[in-house]
Amino acid sequence: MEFQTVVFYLFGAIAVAAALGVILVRNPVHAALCLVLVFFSSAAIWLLLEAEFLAITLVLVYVGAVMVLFLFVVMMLDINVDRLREGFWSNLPLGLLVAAVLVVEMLLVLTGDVFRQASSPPALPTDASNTESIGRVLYTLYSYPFELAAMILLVAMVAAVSLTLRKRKDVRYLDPAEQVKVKAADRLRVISMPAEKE
Amino acid sequence: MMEATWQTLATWFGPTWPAVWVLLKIIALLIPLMLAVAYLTFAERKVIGYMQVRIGPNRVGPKGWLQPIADALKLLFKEVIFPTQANKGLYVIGPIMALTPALLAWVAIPFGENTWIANLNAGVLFVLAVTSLEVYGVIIAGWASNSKYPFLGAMRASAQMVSYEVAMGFGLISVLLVAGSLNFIDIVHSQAQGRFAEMGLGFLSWNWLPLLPLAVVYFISGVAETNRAPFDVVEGESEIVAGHMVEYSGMAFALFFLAEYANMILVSFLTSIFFFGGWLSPVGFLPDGLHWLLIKAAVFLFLFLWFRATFPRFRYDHIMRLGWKVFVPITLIWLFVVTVWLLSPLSIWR
Amino acid sequence: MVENYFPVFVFLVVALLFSMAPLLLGRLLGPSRPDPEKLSPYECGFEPFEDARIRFDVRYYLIAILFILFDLEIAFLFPWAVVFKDMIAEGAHAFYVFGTVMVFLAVLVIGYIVEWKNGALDWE
Amino acid sequence: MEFERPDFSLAAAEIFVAVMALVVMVTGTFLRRISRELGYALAQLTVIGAAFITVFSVDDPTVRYTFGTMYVSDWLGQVLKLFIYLSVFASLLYGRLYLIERRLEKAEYYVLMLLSMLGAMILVSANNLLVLYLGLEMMTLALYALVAFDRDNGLRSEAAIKYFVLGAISSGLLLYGMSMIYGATGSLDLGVVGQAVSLGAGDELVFKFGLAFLVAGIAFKFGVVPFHMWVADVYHGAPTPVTLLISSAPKLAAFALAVRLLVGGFFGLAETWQPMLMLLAVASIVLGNLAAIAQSNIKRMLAYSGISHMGFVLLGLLAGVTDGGHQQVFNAYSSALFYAVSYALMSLASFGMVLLLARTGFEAEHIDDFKGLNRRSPWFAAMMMLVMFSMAGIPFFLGFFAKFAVLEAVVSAGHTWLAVLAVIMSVIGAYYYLRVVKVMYFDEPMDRTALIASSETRVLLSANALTLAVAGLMPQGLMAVCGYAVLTSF
Repeated sequence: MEFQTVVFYLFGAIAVAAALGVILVRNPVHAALCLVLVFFSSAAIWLLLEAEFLAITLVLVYVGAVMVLFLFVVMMLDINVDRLREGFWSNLPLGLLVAAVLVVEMLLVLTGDVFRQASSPPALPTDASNTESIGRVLYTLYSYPFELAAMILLVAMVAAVSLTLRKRKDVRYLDPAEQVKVKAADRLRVISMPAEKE
Repeated sequence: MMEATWQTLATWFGPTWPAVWVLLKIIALLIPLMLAVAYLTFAERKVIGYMQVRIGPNRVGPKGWLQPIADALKLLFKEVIFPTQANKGLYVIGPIMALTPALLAWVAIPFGENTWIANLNAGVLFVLAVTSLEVYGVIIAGWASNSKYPFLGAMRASAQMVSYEVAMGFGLISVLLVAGSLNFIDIVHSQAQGRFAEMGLGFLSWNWLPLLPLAVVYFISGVAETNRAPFDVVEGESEIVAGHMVEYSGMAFALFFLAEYANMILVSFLTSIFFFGGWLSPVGFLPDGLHWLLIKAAVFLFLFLWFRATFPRFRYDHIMRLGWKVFVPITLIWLFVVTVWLLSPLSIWR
Repeated sequence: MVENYFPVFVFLVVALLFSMAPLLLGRLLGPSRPDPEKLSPYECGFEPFEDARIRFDVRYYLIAILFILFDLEIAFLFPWAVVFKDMIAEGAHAFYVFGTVMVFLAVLVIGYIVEWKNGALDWE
Repeated sequence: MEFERPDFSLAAAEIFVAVMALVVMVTGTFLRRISRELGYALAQLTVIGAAFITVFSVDDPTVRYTFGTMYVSDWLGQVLKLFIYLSVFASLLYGRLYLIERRLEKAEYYVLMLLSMLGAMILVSANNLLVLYLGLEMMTLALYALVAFDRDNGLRSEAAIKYFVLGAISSGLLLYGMSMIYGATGSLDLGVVGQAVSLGAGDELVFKFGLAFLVAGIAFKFGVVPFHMWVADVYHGAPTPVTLLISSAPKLAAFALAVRLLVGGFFGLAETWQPMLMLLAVASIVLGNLAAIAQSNIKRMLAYSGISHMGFVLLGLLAGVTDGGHQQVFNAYSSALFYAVSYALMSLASFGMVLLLARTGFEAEHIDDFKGLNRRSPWFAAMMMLVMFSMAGIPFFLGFFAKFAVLEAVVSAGHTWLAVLAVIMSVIGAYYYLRVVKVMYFDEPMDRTALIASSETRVLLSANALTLAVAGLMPQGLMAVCGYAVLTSF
């Protein structure tokens, strides 16, 4: 077996195992960390597909940023895991049915012609940069979706601030800018008093 | 002679030779790196000692030179405590997650024109991604300890690291813009061009001059990223003792220590490469070479120590303010300036 | 291109081993004398009186969300930073690209300013 | 692919709305003292301005593309956009007092409103899988936030979470389907996909697999059975002005999504998606009508009735192709469009009535709250009666013609049994609409407070309800518009 194939199976196995971990592990923090592992090994698989920029961005954005938020949330919530699991058994038959249907469909499609013919993408030359290839189209041909992405980020920003920000009334907040601006004259007043005589 | 030796070795190992060769290179990187870390702790104590008119460690070995070795041995023979309430598995993974990315980032750093382990086209992106994993060590350690100080420390540290990553990222975009590449070697090359370089005054055509605000922001953000003084509220002794590392002892603690110092060295190297021409010689009549990179990095490492000896600790709200309200606007404005500069006929990066 | 990442893979393995080895060594060489006091959470000598996993200020979430947004923005700008110089040199729609990116940045800078004004970046 | 500079003027309405959203955001922050009135005024101005731009660009019925082929400007899009503007306009107007009374009127609310409208607009004129998805995300993200806008209210937060989680799953399904199709055709462009599908280029199995996911995603967005779990809870939990919006604009957007994907992209596989839609439609019409009977909360009742109405829209969509013949296409799709638009109008009026009755600390969301409305305000009781009659499909209101057109298309497509079933279920459904009329006219009022509403609200709401009756008397105008839209767009 080729070395790349070995690496593929290695990361593929890690990804699948970690994905199972996400749903099977009891502790939500462990589940979130399993998800980190899933992203990481998926990034490795993308790299094997020559998608260098996307793979590293996956790590940068999902592992480095999104999952940090996940962990923040999960770590700070005291989730009663057992209560979450109520109804697990009663929903299991339906869940298994849906899963079985999906597996059958997947098998049908994946064993079909398209995916059997598909070979791994042609190896790019050592100095090829797909960051550059992306850059050449993203801001011209794809400028419309690119700007839409900016607007969606804006929606997220507005939503996040309007839903989470609350001013606390009980804090005594010192504005550093104000503090810096203070001059000696604001704090100290030198007055001259006539000397008093007895 | 060398060639012949490699040839023989290659035939010995057969198809596994590439792996062995890479392994050799990695060892050639890791050993000096670990020594550098060890002696950086020594240098820190000495430098701060002298700055405070003390002598610093001078007992172990001649003039104290064996001090770091003694420290390492001591830590090795200390008990690794597992607190009863800790989450055992994650408690162990914490320090591993701190050190692994700190080491992994080094794989992409070039030390010279042809001296590198991996020459990645997206090297900058790779280093950025790997260093963004750094935060996991802190979070996992803080949470797994299941104790208040570590948890508080971890929350503070991660929010702080994450905030300064934004400023660093925006700063880097301008560097990439003028270099036109994500490859470290190309970035260094791009700094060897320009009017001053032709005049033999290479150091004036390095990025630090046109990107001065970014160089400053980048290095200071680097200090904040590594949670070093004066941004060390994470482990502020007087408040939360040692932050996420409170519960760790012995070798587990040593791993965090290694990671912190490896990161300091990494930040110094990156600053040298992005803004100070890497291994380029500052003046035309001296040859380029690895020594220049090392000298530049040493200067920045010295700055790290100097900061620690000089500045009082920042208050946490000031830290967040500096990151979000000072550095981000500076980098954004300079990004705009650089873009317009590039488009204008005055561009110096043609 | 993938072959460039072979050393990275090897290094990842080495770095993992290198991080685990000291822990193992420490476990082997160091003593192990557990004691309930020693193993209790550190709280400056006080008995820990409540669970360490407390709910935190919502500001930390907000910072994390803002970080995601800005990180994404940075990721979107990387390809631009790489090709922009070449595009100027080739004259290939450089001004269109400039406009596209500036609109993108403007939208987010407006978001950033509004957040600033609303106090989302204050740490009280 | 060669890049050429896009023609921005075709997307003028979108650009205008985007800029205005930013303006509302900035003025809301910097002019905080007057930001509320200003936000409201600017938001309404934006909607009206966008409507003007859209109206003035419809004189040319040819289909035009810009941004490569990512943006399509056609009559179908323009008609849907106009009704989306109307929904947002009504939501802003009817809901104003409600928001002020609950201290929810903030500049962010209007920003999110406009951004969700922008998302719907982008979705409606998308001709590219990627743009379709981005528009959908923009619209729904803003809606999630709007549902949770009253953030200290547990009911609202719960509804928002349900909406968000299920919405995210459906987006995931949709995206999965899209990626399959992209994998099979190598293109995101709907035109290219459509060609590949009808020529049979690419593996049919992959197409069908992707299609199944697309249909599931679309069904989620429509909220049809069995993907309806969120509908009642979200309608119930959301602040009523937001419910009003969710029940109208996103349904029109979902219609656009269905038409662009299924008709634009997968026309060649119509035989495959018809049975899927049939299943969904039958289940929705049956379950929606039966479940609505059991509700005592009028928002929930309207939610279930909405599910059954969406079933009718799907009936119209599936009646297009019979035995490979395309003769039915225009009738069927224009009837579906007509139904979607009529439903939006009825939904606006019905939730408008709920808003009219609500006041500080009182949601008026129970059917009992309508008791004796006739004594309190005979005029609005009459208006509500019109709305309920129209929803029930009583001749000769708008709702009747909508149902009639769809059923006609279904019958001529040869699915007589479907039409019979739909009629039976409609008759059963009429029961719960008429129950509302009954409590208004024959029950004693529980409280006798006078209705508080601004004069604009009274006028627009009355006009809205009267339209349902008048348009019912002469539905040809609206029908012609819908027919023309479908005719020129394909």
